[in-house]
Amino acid sequence: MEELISVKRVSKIFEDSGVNTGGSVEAVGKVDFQVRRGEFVSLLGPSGCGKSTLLDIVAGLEPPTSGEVLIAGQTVKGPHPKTAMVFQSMSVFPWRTALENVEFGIELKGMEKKARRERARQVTQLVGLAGFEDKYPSQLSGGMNQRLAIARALALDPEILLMDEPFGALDEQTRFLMGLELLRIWEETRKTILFVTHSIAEAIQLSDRVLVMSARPSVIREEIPILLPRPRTIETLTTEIATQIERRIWDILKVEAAKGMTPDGR
Amino acid sequence: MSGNAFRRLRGDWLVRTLQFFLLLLAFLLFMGISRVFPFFPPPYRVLSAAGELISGGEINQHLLVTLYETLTGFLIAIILGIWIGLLLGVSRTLALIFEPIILSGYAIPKIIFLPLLMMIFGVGLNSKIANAALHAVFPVILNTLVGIREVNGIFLKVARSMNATRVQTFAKVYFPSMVPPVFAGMRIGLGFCFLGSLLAELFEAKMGLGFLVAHFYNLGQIAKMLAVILLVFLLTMMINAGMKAIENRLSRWRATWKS
Amino acid sequence: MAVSERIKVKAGQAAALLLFLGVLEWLVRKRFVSVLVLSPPSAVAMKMLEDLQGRELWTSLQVTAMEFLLAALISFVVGSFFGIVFFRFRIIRSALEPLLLAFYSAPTILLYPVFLTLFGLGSPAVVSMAVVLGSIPIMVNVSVGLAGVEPIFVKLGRSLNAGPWLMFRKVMLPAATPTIFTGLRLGFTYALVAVIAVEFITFSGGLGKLVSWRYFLFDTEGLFSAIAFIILIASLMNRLLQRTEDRIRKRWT
Amino acid sequence: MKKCWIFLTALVGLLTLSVPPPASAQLRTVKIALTSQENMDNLPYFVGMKAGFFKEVGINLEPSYFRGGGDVVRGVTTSATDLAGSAAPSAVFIAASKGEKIKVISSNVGQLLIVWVVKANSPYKSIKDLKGKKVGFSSPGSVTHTTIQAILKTEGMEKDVEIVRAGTPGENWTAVSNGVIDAGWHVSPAVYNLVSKGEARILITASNYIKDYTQSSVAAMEEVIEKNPDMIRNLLKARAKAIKFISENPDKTMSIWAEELKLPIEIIRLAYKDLPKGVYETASPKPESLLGAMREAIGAGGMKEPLDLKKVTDFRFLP
Repeated sequence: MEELISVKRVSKIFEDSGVNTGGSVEAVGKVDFQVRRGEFVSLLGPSGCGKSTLLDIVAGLEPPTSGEVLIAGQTVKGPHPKTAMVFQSMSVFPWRTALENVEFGIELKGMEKKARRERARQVTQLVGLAGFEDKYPSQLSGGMNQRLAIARALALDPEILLMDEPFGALDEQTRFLMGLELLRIWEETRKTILFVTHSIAEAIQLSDRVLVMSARPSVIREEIPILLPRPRTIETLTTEIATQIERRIWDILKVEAAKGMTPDGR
Repeated sequence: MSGNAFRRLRGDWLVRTLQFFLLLLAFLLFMGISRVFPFFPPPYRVLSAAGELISGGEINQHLLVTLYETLTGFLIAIILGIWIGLLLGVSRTLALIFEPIILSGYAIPKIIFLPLLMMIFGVGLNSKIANAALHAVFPVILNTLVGIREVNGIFLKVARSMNATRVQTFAKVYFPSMVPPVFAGMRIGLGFCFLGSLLAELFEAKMGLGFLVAHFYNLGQIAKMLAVILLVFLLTMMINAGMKAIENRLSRWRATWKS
Repeated sequence: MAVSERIKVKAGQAAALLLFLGVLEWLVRKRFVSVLVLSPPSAVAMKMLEDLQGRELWTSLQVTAMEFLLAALISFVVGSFFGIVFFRFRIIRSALEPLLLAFYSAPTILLYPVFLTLFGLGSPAVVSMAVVLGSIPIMVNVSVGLAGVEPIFVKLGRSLNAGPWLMFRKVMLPAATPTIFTGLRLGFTYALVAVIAVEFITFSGGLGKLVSWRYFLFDTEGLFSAIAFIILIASLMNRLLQRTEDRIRKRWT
Repeated sequence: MKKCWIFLTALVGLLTLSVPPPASAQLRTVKIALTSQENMDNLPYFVGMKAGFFKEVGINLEPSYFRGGGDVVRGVTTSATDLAGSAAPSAVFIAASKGEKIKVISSNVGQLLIVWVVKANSPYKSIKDLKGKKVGFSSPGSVTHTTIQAILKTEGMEKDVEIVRAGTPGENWTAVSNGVIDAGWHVSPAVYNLVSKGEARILITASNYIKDYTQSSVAAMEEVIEKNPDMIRNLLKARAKAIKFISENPDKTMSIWAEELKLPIEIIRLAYKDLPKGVYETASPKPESLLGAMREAIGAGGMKEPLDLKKVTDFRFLP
């Protein structure tokens, strides 16, 4: 499987031109990692460790201060056509119906209306929202709206899905079910997924490999393969090996999370 | 009927009866005043005068003149207001400098500019239109500004992550989310437009509802004067209700979004 | 905002004002606009100085100030009274609110002949109309402020079994102060606008009358000078109220 | 900022064009500013229009009525009308003192006929009873304003009486009847209506105090005079004919007047009988009456020092 994303010595320093703090904030230290095609990799780290910034850099929304990101061998200058992003907070447009929201991306690309509608209907079914096409986001639950955000990304038929804590705002149970749903979609569509989260359980449940990140300025502390059989079910996730992996990740994160507790650390 | 539905119904019923009694009280108060002040006609004379004015058609051309002034002023206020609002929304420095000035616009009695407008635009209709536009432009500017600032940052990030062009970003993200606040500004603006043209007519005019109020007062026909004032109040309520209905329809998604 | 930015804003505003006045001066000097329509700012400035020394401005200012203070006081009393009544008796509020809001958006100034007859020409009519317009925002904000007090505070008060009067003075009032003060700011601002507007329409004395009087006397410079003074006074009062409100809000929230 | 100025000037242009003036076929439309309709000063124009004298000289006269002498002059200076038919000389001089190029081109009513009335049943028997009371006039700088101040000065009462701007005669009477003011100015013929119905009583007659006074004049902007001298000459000629018609055919005049003001004929007959001989003039006002008007205008605070009469009058077009 050839390398699809490779991040080379990327770092990010925010020249804080704001008046209050002054001085610069080093969000991302030196980060190197690769993601192969079809792989599900997650970036796990304490809150405020710059993992979202790193994802923005990979997505081309933020320029790195040093180092570079290659997608399919090309250096990333801006949002790359082969990638699509899913955000944490409610990012679906409230004034558009579910179907219109899914169409947003391909509408921008200028796809002809009939084909666009057909594609959107297909993807809406894929994420399990058949029958809700004409509802407004305000009439759907948080989980369903996140499915819409995923469908909107999938409609672009990207090779890579960059997901920034998409289920962060959901409760524990819904989050687990959405995780299973995402895995089903992932197996069906064979996309490459780079998934940012601060929940150890979620990282283990979903990914092939977990990149554990340090506190700010973040570096990759350790790369932990999740050698659990697929498809992941309650049983596979409660085996002895799973809890061992969890304990190992927790040992690393315990130190990092503590750093984030001091008052100035955001 | 569930508990609170019943309570709500009982509440409404009570409110309705209270409103009825208050109206009756007002009616009696009006009768009392008309006894104390011979100058004041009793309410039923005012209502019959109103009926006469409408059926006789005496009020029609004046109504048309005021509506013409209000709507033209409204059009100018919208164009100017949204344009300035966008200008301030886009450039932070302009906003920092001019927003406080516009905010203090609310505290200044704008009628004092009427003589200036009459000197520039003459004593004809144009000075009334200008006065209407001057009164209405402030809410339009401020609400447009609010509209731009309220656009959710995440939506812009989504658009950017999908390589939306500037035009696409404006048409598909800025515009839809600005419609409700800008329209609210227009509704308030229209009310001010109406006020602006009436005040200008009150001061110096040949035609219009404001002129009619002053004219009937001059002729001592107080019943007709109060009738015109009553019709103006009803007209304002109708305009406001109409605009509110359109506004709710326009932001149908917003109403559900908030609940 | 940091101090440096605030100075920059002030400088920007001063520059914008000077530019505007400069353009006006240029327009009039170059005969693009007749001197009878737009007096050059320099002439207006001189007239303003002359007014400051003269008696006419000060007597007018005295009349307007007296009318405004009276209207503000009565609006405060009337507004707070009805505000509390609205809060205590929810029925009355829902019955009267539609009427009040309609009254608020409608051109109440049109009723000036009615007020002229009931209260006579001059200050009584001006003050009464200003009270009508000034008391409504106070009424609404007092009732909204009291209703909006955090339930936790109310529970806390009740848990310390405070009597209704103590509860009102020690818990409800302090908690509702920011909203109530907004009501006062709006009420006083609209009262001042009403005072000057009614003076202008009914020619009954004060700064408003000064403007319309000078218009009729073809005294263009005097007209602009009166307008300038009104703008100064109104925006000064508005900024003062705004600053106090911001300080209250900062301490409260 | 530059873009904003271009936009604004274009906008103002658009606005002024939005109300085009109506054009009539062969007759030249002349918009004339007159004082409030019920004022006797306007009679020559009613007669001229109804009897067709203006049409004879190719003028389609279009009157617009203003509330006071001052407003009439402003109607001319803001070029909303072509000239003023019944303008208060004091207002003309005040405007001229502020730089307006407006000139008196003929007298209209050479004598002072305004009066102040009180409610018939009111306790006031003479002007002295008005101490501490409120007296109405039309608008600042007008005849009523300057005259009432002169009268109060001769009676030494200018400190004890509050003079109040109350607009047209109708407005003044409404204000008197609802107690807003105690005495209001009025003028023939409408005043006879109130007096004959026993509602009002005349308390002050201005002509008892001020002899030489041009109550209203014909005035126009210098620019308008230079551009169309024939129109001015024809208008004054037609006006002179109307004045001759007024004195020679009383019955027709009275019927025109009654129909125009919708007042009963008996009231109009009373008013017509009471009109002094030669009250309407097409002549240059007597210099001392113009100077009188100027003196009152200064007294009313409308202007600082007197103007040279030659600069504010132009009698070249009198027939």
